Parts: sequence; C-alpha cells; structure tokens
Amino acid sequence: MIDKKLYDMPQGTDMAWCPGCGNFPILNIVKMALAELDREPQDVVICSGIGQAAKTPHYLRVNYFNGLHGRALPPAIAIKVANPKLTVIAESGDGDTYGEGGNHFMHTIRRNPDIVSIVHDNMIYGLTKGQASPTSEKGLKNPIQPTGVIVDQFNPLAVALSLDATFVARAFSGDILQTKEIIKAAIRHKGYALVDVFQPCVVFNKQNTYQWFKEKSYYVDEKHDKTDKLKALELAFDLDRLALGVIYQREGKPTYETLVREGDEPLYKHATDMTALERLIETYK
Amino acid sequence: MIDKKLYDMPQGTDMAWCPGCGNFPILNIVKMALAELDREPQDVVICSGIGQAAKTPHYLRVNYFNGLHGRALPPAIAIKVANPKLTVIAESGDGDTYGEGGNHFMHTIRRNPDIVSIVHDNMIYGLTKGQASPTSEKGLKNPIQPTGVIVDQFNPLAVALSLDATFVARAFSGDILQTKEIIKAAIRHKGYALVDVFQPCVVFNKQNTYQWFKEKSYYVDEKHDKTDKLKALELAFDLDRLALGVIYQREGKPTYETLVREGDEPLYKHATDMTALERLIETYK
Amino acid sequence: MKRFSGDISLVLGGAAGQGVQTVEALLVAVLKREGYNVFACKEYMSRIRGGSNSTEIRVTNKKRSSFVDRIDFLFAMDKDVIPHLQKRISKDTILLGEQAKVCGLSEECHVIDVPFTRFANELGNPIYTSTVAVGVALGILKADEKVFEQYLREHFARKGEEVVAKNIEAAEKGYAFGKHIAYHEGIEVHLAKSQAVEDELLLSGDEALGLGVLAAGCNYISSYPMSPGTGLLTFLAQQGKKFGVVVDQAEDEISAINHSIGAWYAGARAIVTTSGGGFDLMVEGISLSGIIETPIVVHIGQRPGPATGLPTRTEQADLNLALYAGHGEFPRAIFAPGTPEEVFLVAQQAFHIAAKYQIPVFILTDQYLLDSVRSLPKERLQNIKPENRIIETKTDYKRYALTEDGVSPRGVPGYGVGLVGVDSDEHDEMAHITESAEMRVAMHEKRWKKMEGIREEAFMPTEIGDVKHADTLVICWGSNRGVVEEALEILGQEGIAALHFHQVYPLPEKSKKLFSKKKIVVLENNFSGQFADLLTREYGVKVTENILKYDGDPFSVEEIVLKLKALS
Amino acid sequence: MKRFSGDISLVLGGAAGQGVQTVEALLVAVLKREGYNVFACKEYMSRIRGGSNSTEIRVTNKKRSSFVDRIDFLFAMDKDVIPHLQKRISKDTILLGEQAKVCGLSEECHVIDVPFTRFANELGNPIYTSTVAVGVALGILKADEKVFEQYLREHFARKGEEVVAKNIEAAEKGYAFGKHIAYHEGIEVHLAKSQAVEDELLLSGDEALGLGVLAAGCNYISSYPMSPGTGLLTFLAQQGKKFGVVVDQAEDEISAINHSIGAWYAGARAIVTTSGGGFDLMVEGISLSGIIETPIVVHIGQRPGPATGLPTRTEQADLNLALYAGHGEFPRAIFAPGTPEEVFLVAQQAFHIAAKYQIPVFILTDQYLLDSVRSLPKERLQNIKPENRIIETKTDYKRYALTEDGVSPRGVPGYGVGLVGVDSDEHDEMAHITESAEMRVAMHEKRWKKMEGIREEAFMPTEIGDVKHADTLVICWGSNRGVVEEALEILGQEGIAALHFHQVYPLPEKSKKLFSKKKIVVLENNFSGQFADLLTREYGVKVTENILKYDGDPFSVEEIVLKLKALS
Ligand SMILES: Cc1ncc(C[n+]2csc(CCOP(=O)(O)OP(=O)(O)O)c2C)c(N)n1
Ligand SMILES: Cc1ncc(C[n+]2csc(CCOP(=O)(O)OP(=O)(O)O)c2C)c(N)n1
Ligand code: SF4
Ligand code: SF4
Ligand SMILES: [Mg+2]
Ligand SMILES: [Mg+2]
Repeated sequence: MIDKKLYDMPQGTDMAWCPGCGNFPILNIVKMALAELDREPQDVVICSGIGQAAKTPHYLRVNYFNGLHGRALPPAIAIKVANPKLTVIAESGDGDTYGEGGNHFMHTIRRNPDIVSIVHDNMIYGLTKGQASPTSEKGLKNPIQPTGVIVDQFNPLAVALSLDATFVARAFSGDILQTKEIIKAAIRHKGYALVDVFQPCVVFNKQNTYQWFKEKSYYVDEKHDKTDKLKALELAFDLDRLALGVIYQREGKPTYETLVREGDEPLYKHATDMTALERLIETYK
Repeated sequence: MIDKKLYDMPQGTDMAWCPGCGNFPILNIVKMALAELDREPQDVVICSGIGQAAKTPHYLRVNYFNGLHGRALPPAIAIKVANPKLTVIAESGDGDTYGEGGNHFMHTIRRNPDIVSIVHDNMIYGLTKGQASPTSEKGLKNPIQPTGVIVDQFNPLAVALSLDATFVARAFSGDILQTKEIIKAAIRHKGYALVDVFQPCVVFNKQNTYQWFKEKSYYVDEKHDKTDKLKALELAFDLDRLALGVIYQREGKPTYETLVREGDEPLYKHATDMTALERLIETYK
Repeated sequence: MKRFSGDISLVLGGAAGQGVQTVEALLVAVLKREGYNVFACKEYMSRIRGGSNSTEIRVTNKKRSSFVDRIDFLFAMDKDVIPHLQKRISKDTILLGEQAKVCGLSEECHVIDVPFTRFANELGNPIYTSTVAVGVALGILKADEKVFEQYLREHFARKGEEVVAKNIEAAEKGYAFGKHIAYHEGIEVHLAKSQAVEDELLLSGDEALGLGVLAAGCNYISSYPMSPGTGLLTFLAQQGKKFGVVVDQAEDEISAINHSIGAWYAGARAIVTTSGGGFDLMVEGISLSGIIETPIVVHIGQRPGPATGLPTRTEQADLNLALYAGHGEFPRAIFAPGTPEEVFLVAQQAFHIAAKYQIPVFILTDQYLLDSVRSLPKERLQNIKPENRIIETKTDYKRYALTEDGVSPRGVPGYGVGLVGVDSDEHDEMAHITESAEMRVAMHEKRWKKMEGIREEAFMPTEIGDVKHADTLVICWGSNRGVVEEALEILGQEGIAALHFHQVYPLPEKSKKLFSKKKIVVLENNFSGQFADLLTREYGVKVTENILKYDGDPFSVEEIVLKLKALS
Repeated sequence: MKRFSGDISLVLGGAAGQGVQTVEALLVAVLKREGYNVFACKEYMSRIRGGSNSTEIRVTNKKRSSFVDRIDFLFAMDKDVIPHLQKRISKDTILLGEQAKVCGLSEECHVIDVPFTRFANELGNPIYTSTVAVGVALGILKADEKVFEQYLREHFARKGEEVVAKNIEAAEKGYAFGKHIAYHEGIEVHLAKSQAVEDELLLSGDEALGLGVLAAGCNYISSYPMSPGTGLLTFLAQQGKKFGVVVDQAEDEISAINHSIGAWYAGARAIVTTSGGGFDLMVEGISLSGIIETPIVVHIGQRPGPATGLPTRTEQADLNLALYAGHGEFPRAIFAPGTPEEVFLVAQQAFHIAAKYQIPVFILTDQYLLDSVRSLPKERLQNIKPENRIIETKTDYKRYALTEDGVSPRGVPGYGVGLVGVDSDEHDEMAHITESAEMRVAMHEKRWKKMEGIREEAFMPTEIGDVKHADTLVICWGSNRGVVEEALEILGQEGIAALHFHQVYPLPEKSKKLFSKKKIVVLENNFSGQFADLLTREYGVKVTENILKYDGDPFSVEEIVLKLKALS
C-alpha cells in the first residue's frame, strides 16, 4: 500500500472550498482509495470540468486535466484510450456531469470505457452561487426559481441503468469508510463506473444537509442482488429512502479502449509506419 | 374531422426522399392524425432538426421551424410556452434526437411540456450516407466502423422511462393504422409524448428492413398495464422481441407551459406594463 | 492633520463571505440618500468563502464613474487585505482595521485600530460587524445620523424590530467611533451634498440592464448561469414575474439559444445572457438566427479568457467573437454601453434593431460595468417605444418575400390564416429548401441588404472634449467611458479629445470623418486591440497607438493619465 | 466536323443513385492509366436519390486543375440534366443520351442518341449502364482498349469473374458505339498521352488529406459526421487500422473536440474533421486548447452557410470563424491548401506547428477541393518528418514553465516521474489556478510570445507569373489556385500576376513587400471579402477590388478571365 501522504499537496496550499464543505471528505476518500489500491500518482489522471467539485484535482498530487464545464468525460475516455495503463477518474459536480455534460454522460455509458466517474452531488450549482442543478429537488427555492424548482429531479442512477451501465453506485461524503470502499470497488471495476456521492453544500443548499442525507439514506444490505437490474431501478426510483452502496454491477462487458484499438501501448510511443504509407500511396497510381 | 388534403403540398412538390423510404408512411400518418384530431394547419407547428426525417415539415402544410441538427426540442418547448394554444410536434431522426440532441432529450423530459416527439428511427444516419446512429445495432457495418458498431445501442424508451416521461410509445412506419392511433394518442396526451417510430432506410440500412422490423416486433396487448413503469422498462430492455404500442402512460403530471408562466395568452400579444416598470424604477431611489 | 476634499476613495477589503458586499450596499445607499455622488466598483475571487476581495467606493463632488488606484480610506476586515492591496496603499492611505489584521506595513502608514470584534461581541453577534463598519465610515464623513437610521429601518424592516434595533445600535456605535477617530486623528473630509442626488437612482450595470430589457418589452429569457452574465437572469427571475416574463433555466447554452430563437419565432421577445465561454456554445445558434431571419438578443458579460480564465474579473476580449461568431455570413449589430443610462438605452435599441431587421444583436458588457454602482438622475433613462413588428398573416404569406430593403414582414404561427415556416437550409420565399444558385444569391443578398438600414440607424459615438479641434483622438468603447472622461479632465490638454462608442458594429458612416488627420489612440481591455482592428477594417483608420490592459482589472484613472501624458 | 484539341471538358449528369459517381471514378482512373492528364470535379444536391448532379472531367495536354463552364461532351443520364445545366450548354456542346431524356433543346444543339437502356437490357441489368457510358466516352476519345480492359479486370476482381466479364462486355459495347458515333458524326479528339502520367497518382483532396495526416503521424480521430468533413473520418476509418489510428465516432462535435484535446494531452496526435456548423460547436474547445496549451488540429471542410445552408456545395466563408473562434485571445495558425500536394504538405505542417507551439491549428478546405480529383507525380508529395516533441518528465516538472520563447516543454501523464496538469483557468507554472494579476500577465504574454515563432515558420505564398514586375496582383487562397493559374495563362498579360496563400494566418513578414505599389485584387468564394479584410489588418494593404462569388459553385476559368479583363 502506498502512503496516502504521497498525494498531499505542499503544506499551505490554498483551497477554495468553504469550511465544512462536503468536498473535503471526498478528496480525502479519493486519496485513501488510491493509496490502498497502490496507484502511483504519476499513473493516475483526474479529469474535471468547472465548478467547486471540479477544483478537486488541484488539491491532490496526481496528473490532471481540468477542462471545460460539462466536459470532463470526453477527455477522460480519450486519455484511457491513448494510454490504457493509466487509472482515469472523472471528478466533477452534478451540474457539470448531468446538466451541461448530460449528452456525454449518456454516450460514455454506451462506450463503457474503463474509467470512474465520481460525481460530487450537492444538488446545487455551487460555484455560480446557488442556482438549481439537475439533481435539485422539486420545490427548492433558488435565485432563478424564487418560488422553487418546477422540473423533475434528474435521476442519474436510473439513467445509467437504462443505458446498461455496468457499475452504478451511490455514496455519502459524510461516511468516509463506506464511501472509500465504494470508490475502491469502482476503481477496480472493469468498465465505466458511476459513483454519485451526496455532498452537502453548506452555503447554498440549506435543504439537503449532512443531517438530511443521513436521515434519508440507508445502505443496501448484503442480500441485495447487484446483478438484478430491475431491482436496481426500483431502488433508483425511490426518492423517499435513498439507497447507498453498489446498486448494480455486472462484470465481463468489454471496455471501450479494448474495442477501439489494439493492445495497450501508450500512443505517445506510436509513429506512423512510413513504409506502409508508401505502399498505400502507391495504390493511388 | 378536417380533410386530410388540407395538409397536402401543391402537386409536383419535389421530395428529397428515396423511393420506398419509411419516411413516406410517417408523413402520411401525421397528416391523417392531425386531420382526425381536427387540428387546423395554422394551429400546428412542426419543429425539426437536420437529416432526412427532419425534412418532413417541408412536405405538409403546417407552420414549421426547421432548425439545427440536434436542436428540434428546445424551440419546440419555447413555442409551446410562447403560445400554449398551438399543437407542437418535434419530428426528427434518431441521430438528431438521441445523438447530437441527447442532452435536450433528457432535459425536455424533465420539463414535461405538452409536445410530441416523433422520432423517425431508421437506426442510421441517412442524410450523411450511412454512418451508425445511437440506435444502430451492435455489429452493424458502416463506413466509420468497417468492422461493425462496437458501442451499445441507445435505448430511448428506457431512458425516457428512467426520467419519468409520461407517455412512451414505439411504432412501426410499416403499419399505418396502428401507428396513426399511437400518434393520435400522443398528440392527445397532456405532457411530453415520445413516439419512436421504426422507419426503414432502404438505402443505407440493409439490416433493419421492413421485413426485419415486422418479424422482430409485436404489439403490447390490451392487458398490458400502461401505468406499470417497471414492466414498461422490462419491455424496453428486450432487444429480441421489440414491443410496439403505448408502453407507458400516466396522466395528471403538470406540464411545463402551465408551470413556467401564467395563463395561455400568446406572447406576441404581450407588452411590458410601463406603469409597473416606472414603479420598479422608483424603488432604486 | 489629514484633509480630504471633493473626492475620496474608500476601499473595503475582506474575505468572501465576510460581508464586504453588505457593507458596500448599505454604505452606498446611505451616502446617496445623504445627497453624495457615489460610484462603487468591486473585484473579487472565484470562490464562495475565503480569499481576498475588495470594493472601492468613491464619494465625489462631481459625478465620477471610474476606478482610481488611490485609496484614501482602507477598511481591512481580514489579514489578507493588506498584502492583497499592497501596491495601492500609499503613505496617505488611512488604514482602518483590527490591529492584528493590519500589520506588516511600513511604519509610515497611518493605521487606525478599529476593534470590530469587540463591537460585535458587545452586540452579541459577529454579523453586526458589517453595520459597525458602515457606521465608522459614516462617522468619519460626518454623515447625517437621521438619514442612515431611517435607511436602516427601511432596509431591515422585513426582518423584524429586533434586527432593526440591533443594526441601528451597531451603526451608531460605529458612527460614534468614526467621529471620534476623525477628531482624534485630525481627519477632515469635505464633500458636497446635493438635494438633487438624494432623489437620484442608484443603479448597477446589471440593474440597468434588467430595467432596460423590461423597457424593451422583453418577455422571455432562457439561459444557463455563467458569471458575469447570470445577473440579468437573476434579475428577471426576481423582478420579471409581475411583468409576465417567462424564465427558463436551460440545461446548457445550446439549449438556451435555440430555445430563445424558438420563442421569438412564436412571437415572444427573448434575450439570452451568458459570458464568453457559454457564448461559444451559442455560435451555431447565431448562424441559425442569421439564416432563418429570426431575431435574437444576446448579452455577453465579458470576463478574461481563454476558457475559464479569470471567471470573476474583467476584460473586453470578446468583440471579435461577437463580430464573427457563426459560420457563413449574415448581418448583425453589436452594442457596448459604458454607463447605466447607456445600458438602459442600448438594451431597448438592441430589441428594436433585432425585431426590425430580424437579426442577432449583441450587448457586450463586462464584469466591471455590470458590478459597478452609481447614482444618476432618473431622467437620464431614455425610453424607446418597443414595437413588435409582427404582422397578421394572409393565406399567401411568404416568410422570406424578396423586398426592396431586404426585410420580409414577419408573421408568427397562430396569428392570421397564413403558415409561417423558417428553414436553416438555403430556402425560397416560402421557406422551402432550395438548391438553386440563383435563389441562393437572391436570399443571401436580401439578407445583406438589411445591413444598409442597420448601419443608417447606428448610434453615433459620444464626443468627449473638443473632438473637432483636437489633434489626438482617444478611442474607447464599452466600460471605459468613465475613466477616459475623468483622465481627459485631469489632463486638461486642449489638443486631446476622445470618442466613446456604445455601438461598435456597424459603425455609422457619419462618424468616419471625425477621425481624419488625427493621431488615433485606441484604449481597450484586451491584448490584441480588437476595436482598433475593427476601425481599420471599417474606416480604413490608421491607429497610431494602442493602450491595452489584460490583467483582469479595469483601467484606473491614474494609469490612463500617465499613458496619455506619455503620448505627447 | 467537330474537332477538339488539347483540352476537353466532359460532363456526366444524372440523378443521385444513378451511378454518375461510378462513371466518373472509372473513367478518370482509366484515362489516367492511358496517360492522359485528368481533372474532375463535381456538384451534387443534398439528397440520396433523385435530383440532378453532375461531374466535370477535363482531359488536357497541359496539367489543369480548375473548373470550366464550357461543356464539350455532355452525358445526360436523366431528363433533368439538360434543364439543370442549361446555361452551360452551347451550340458546340455535344449531347449524348437517350433521345427521350435530352429533349427540350434548341435545334442548334448537337444531340446524339445513345440507347443506354437498350444496351443495359442486352446485358441483362441496368447496373451496367455506367460501364457502357464509360465505354462510349473512351470510344470517342479512341482510348486504348487493352488498358481499360485491364483496369476493369483489376477493379472488379474481388466481385468475381462474371462481374468482370460483364463489365468488360459493357465497356466494349460502349466503346464500339463511341467509336462509331465519333466517326459517323465527324468528331475528332486530339489529346496528348504521356507515359509519365500513366505512373502518376490520382488523388482527390480528401485522399490527399488522409494520406497527409498519416504522414504527419496522426494516430487519433474523434469526429462527428458532417459534409464535406466526413471524408477524412471515413478515410481514416478505412485506411487507418493498419496504421494504428484510433477512430472514435463522437456523439456530437463538443465531445469530438474535447475528446481529441484529451487525446493530445495523453500523448496521441489527433485531428477533428467537420464543417462550419459542426465547428461552431467546437469553439469553446478551441479556447480550451488555447489556454491549456494542448495542441489540436482541426479540419474544416467549408460549405455555404449560414446554418445548414447548401450542405453539399462550396464556399470559403469560414475564414473569419477560424480566425476568431474561441473567447479570449491566444495564438493559432490557419492553412488553406489549393492542390492535393499542398493538402498533403499542410496536413503535416499543421501537426508540426500544433505540436511545436502547443496551439490549435486549422486546415481550411472546401467541398470543391475535397471532391476534386487530379493526376499528379508522386514526387510532388513532400514529407516533413513528424516530431512529437514530448519530453520525459522529472520530479520538478512544470507544465507551464515560463520560457524565453513562450514554449513550455510538454510532458504527458505516465511518461517520466513528473506530474502533468493542465488547467482551463488562468494558472501558474504548476498548472494551478491563480488569481494573481501578475501571473495572468506573465502567462498571457508567454502564450502570445509563441506567435513570433509561428509567424517565422509561416509559409510564403506561391507566386504565379512575374509578381515582381506586375502592376496588378491577384490574391487568392485555398481552392482557387488552379483557376487563377489557368486564367492568368489565358489572359497572357504581362502586368498581371498572382499570389496564392496556402497559409492564411499568420502571414509571413517577408511577403508583405510583394504588395507594395500594386493594384490589389482579392478573389475569394464569399460575400464579404474575408481574406481581403485580413490582408488589410495584417499588412495594411489597401484592396482595390474584390472578386467574390457566393452561389455555392466554384469560380470557372471563363468567369475569372472575364473579370480580370474587366479590370484593365
Ligand atoms: C460553458 C459554461 N457555462 C457555464 C459556466 C459557469 N459555471 C461554472 S461552474 C457551474 C455550475 C457548477 O455546478 P456543479 O457542476 O454542480 O458544481 P459545484 O460548484 O456545485 O461543485 C457553472 C454554471 C461555465 N464555466 N462554462
Ligand atoms: C452540427 C451538425 N453536425 C452534423 C451535421 C451533419 N448531419 C446532418 S443530418 C446528420 C445525421 C442524420 O441522422 P438522423 O438524425 O438519424 O436523420 P436521418 O437522415 O437518418 O433521417 C448529420 C450528422 C449537421 N448538419 N450539423
Ligand atoms: S459553495 Fe458549497 S459546494 Fe462550494 S465549496 Fe462552498 S460549501 Fe462546498
Ligand atoms: S437515405 Fe434512407 S432514410 Fe434517407 S430518404 Fe433514403 S431511404 Fe429514406
Ligand atoms: Mg453541484
Ligand atoms: Mg436516422
């Protein structure tokens, strides 16, 4: 096991998160999970979009691609394909992943690359100061819907399941140990793994607090059949009692990077075979 | 009942579809459905994107907004909100709706506006000459995947159900009478109604032909409980036997245009209340 | 003794979440009520808590609307304020804050210990620190107690009697302390009050924009949050209900623009608001508006790019983007107001031009302008009567009728017996797809024909100083009006005058001659001199010098004075 | 008697799905094999079946690569061909087709009844009509039978003996008929053959691009289909496997660009291909590439806009878009090749510049160039050795190290012990978010510093004619090289020469002087004269005249000759 400290930023690194924010434990959990799974910092890439959650890669020592709002997944897939030896994690907010990035979310699931998606789900747009996100609850008052959200809450687990995602989990940043296990399982899983992590935003979301998440949620127990998709959907549809844990998992589906290319040689070593090109050019005679 | 001829284009109108294309019956069906439901041409708007299917509004006499590839739904919602008295139909291809337009597809369902989405699903990109669409079957050979499609087939019905769409149906353009009834039910339904219509592309999709669709599909029978969402999902997941008909329907969910605005006065009649504005300005003193 | 007369700059600094914005809002409001001319602008980090932000409030005898480097009074609410603002602190700056938080300064500095924590403790809640600070400032200025008490009463009314009482107590504590230190430290502030100002409006750029689009008859907004474009969306969400404005929070910017164009198609008057990055995603929609000739008004609140850049700071680097966004070619218009009254005006003009010529129209602002607050007489808000220019269609209605001036009368679905089609392909008069080269040319030229009318209606630039007789002409646009005005006044040189453009495209034919035989200096907040390039392209003007700034901060008056002095 | 010598234009017209493209492909290939210089270009409608399309094949003694209006032989496979091409048919045009399909012409026209249906019936399948047509053309040209038989044998080999035999039979039938009518109607065609040509390559713009990016070391493409950008995607999908090229069909263009930039970040060499509308959606991604300094190569196959426009036709109206796409400011480079060899060259240069300067680089082509086929000696394909310029990182690796020339050595994750971060916010050397104005300026200037190197490496324009002594200079870019070359040759005037730019941005410092004291005429396929504007901006050049075309068709030689004549 690697020393978790290896991922720590230099002392005194300024962090832009608010005191008490649910992002801190997630950061900690990710470091622990990587350490326990023995992933060297230089073999890990975190991709993120823009938002509070998306600042995560600035706070641990790994490679990172902090790109555009909503666009964490497309580069994540590409990085995995270009160098299948890397551990690739997309880490972003609920707005980033399900709102601006919704189309990539769906079509990444269809591809099933061997990457992990950790969604910091605070049910709000944090960085832009408290507008509703796709996962905001109906009725939540916010600057743009002063009388409350009028559209349905987005159901990431159900959408993932409907597209035959092979690893669908939900966690709560207030529970470090269990969440760590879930994230470890996600990293170990071969294929696209979604972990939607409830993450209290202590400034803008006064409705879905640590307390609220704690009261509303429960863990699926040992008897839960992770391979039963309809059962998983039933759990996903239940908005009154929020199931935590690995809701669904299926092994064995081929992953994108094995389908779209041959071998796993990093592409930075690749060069065009100029003799073959010469031969190809000859065919145009 | 309105005379269906009212929707006919002048004799000699050039149509860009190939002889035998599955788009022709859909066009015919839409005209019949509108006629039978007594919708005057000037009270109907068809929104479309770009593709072969998206040319539909050029071939019948109604109002239309033939916009950008993938963007049929956003203007459709807006038109319904701006003038709730209009019958608004979004009609486009599978690539347009589920590929380029995938994010709007999801977030339109969340809004539940009272519009109909008719997706001409030929499981291919027709206009651009035969590339795979999201609904192309795995293994389908095409110019960009010469050895066959490697990603999962997109499941529009399951995604719609996972987002709590209130009307989810599938039809087959080879069956005029039943498809007409399904589309009529969709138009009558209060809320977002998805009708995915199997539409053979006789030029580029030699795999999913009239014959193939006929053999693979069957209608849900009278006993089918349209309000059972898990049952509907089971049907949606079955790729061996393709269920046709209204798979799921639930009444009573408020529609977006009633939630986001007051009344149903068309906005072209609206003017700012200048006295109220004067009062508002005074508050900045 | 320290004497300040006619123009003071008071800066409040603190961490995000510390209430700096509350202090600013209260103080500015009270000062205006007291009859002082005020201008306030701010700079802040892209974070919700912590970091170091500041607000500058200028109280001046003459109306001012620009940022100065100079700080007369600095309220440091946090220990990071001093390092953060170090460069702007001089030996004349009076620093106010808790001793522990204002250390690390050279000995020359004039530091006054204000025991905020003690005051707050006495009041039983750190929340009152803000109001204490307001009081201290008012005390130093020797403001009228009755006015601010009255204001606080109104302001906190809906929070209940206790809150009102506590705040008044806090303000009075601060006020007494402020008076005391002014006396004790020999600080004298002389500022003119005027009854006219008492009755003025206090508007930020954001608010002026919100009011302007309402005046323009806007009844629809579909947008996705992005700083600094979000303000308008929030304004309309909060104020728009009673005006019947539909507010749709889009899933992304592509949805927003297509949704909004759809709304116009159906007869609504819509605006989208965003910033550069969000606008990038609307570029295809702009091209759509161009070919289907369906109006759209786009507000771009500029901030420094590329990409995420500096999300909460200011820049003017998206002019080229607005000018050339969208593949293919089609007419457009771009406004770039420099004051709240111009914001109010161009918001209406934008809707007017969009509706009349059926084109995409842009309002370019920036973080600095949107966040800045100033007092101005209500009469400066000029109304343009909004016309919707929608016709009732007849049976033979042709959406794209070829006309003399290129404008085809616009019908909407459901109004009249005609059918209204719009088509993103090249089309014929009936809006059906065409492959005819002749029809293509006819339609393309018809669309471009509209440019003549648009250009004829273009706003003339504002002349600052004696343009006719000047040999050097300073050119600015957008938010730089105030700073240029003040710098020229300070400079007081006869040979130098300025032009400010609140419409940057198209440029009016008539203003071309103003440039002839002069040395042209173009001042803008970007790296490459985008407006200078546009002047060259449009007027054939040879630009002598560019004054550019691209560090995320606005130009300061001092900076411009220096640069202009260096010219001669 | 009709005599044709040294230059014939043979046009094939028919509905989509009727095999016009098969005839073209076969005919061009056989003619090249026979030793004729060939050039072929096409125009077609945006539909899969029906409508009216045509292909022009020029067979010439001198190498030609431009479209002529003139039609010497017109093969009309469908009744719509004549009305569709009416304007280009003269009394000298020889029309070949079934009597019923070539009616409606003035009596002067020379019509030859070719009983295609009867031939096909005799052969038992209408599919053979195409090969019959090829045969007829070859008969008229009195081509060498052995050569085309051999070619057909190779071409149809994998379809089996029977298909080969049938096609040869069809071609011979046509050939005999062609010879017969030539004799009977007194048609004489004199064209020079050359052994050198036999051995040449036959390349379309699309193929040259595909081969060029392979030569550039491209190993990744993620794109979304859009005409005319799709050709490259298809090429790499079909040819790339043996080269280890990863092909990802993206769900949309936003995914494509972000995916591709991600691929570069991880060490791949990626290109995206699209057209204007799809590129609009990539605009934010371009800005991302700009700030994170991760290379990207973008191919934009231009077509007429705005929006969907004329999807299958040609235009050069996306230069401004490529120039200014992306909010904020950052360096870039834009290439616009005019011939297959230039396409091959700039594809490599684009990757070279992108990799070296870590910027977005554009290759602007258009439908006309991509679809045009011509014969050229293989030696004209010039190789640039691709360098990946990736370093192995050390522990203290800084992705954005501030350097002299602005280029920070680029590491990739997993290669070396260092960590590689990239960040779309303004950042420090370690790629972490910064709010420092000083760091912002340092990074912004560092990025712009790279422009110097990029400009230094800019390609010089190609001089056509005696530029030095000319008093009129015709400027063109992209696909218009061939037409200008030929028009100048026809014109044969000493005082007029031309420059063709295959790199349009940045422009090389050194070519500026070529413009001095000349009348400047800029010729381009758009409405507003975009390259002319760029010349004004970059060189301060005053453009005397614009020659513009924007109807979706390329310029013809005749058209340019007329326009240039009108100049003097
Ligand atoms: C294209 C674009 N649109 C909008 C924004 C502004 N923006 C930045 S973060 C954000 C939302 C963040 O919400 P979420 O992803 O839930 O992250 P959180 O801050 O809540 O962690 C938005 C709208 C942007 N940066 N880019
Ligand atoms: C932004 C953009 N990207 C790509 C295209 C090119 N394009 C036009 S139609 C189409 C796909 C059409 O597929 P589908 O929606 O299934 O319609 P079909 O032709 O099969 O009816 C594509 C990729 C475009 N017009 N605009
Ligand atoms: S705003 Fe909310 S999500 Fe963002 S850092 Fe603060 S508490 Fe966390
Ligand atoms: S290409 Fe296919 S979908 Fe398009 S018109 Fe032809 S048959 Fe129909
Ligand atoms: Mg969030
Ligand atoms: Mg399709």
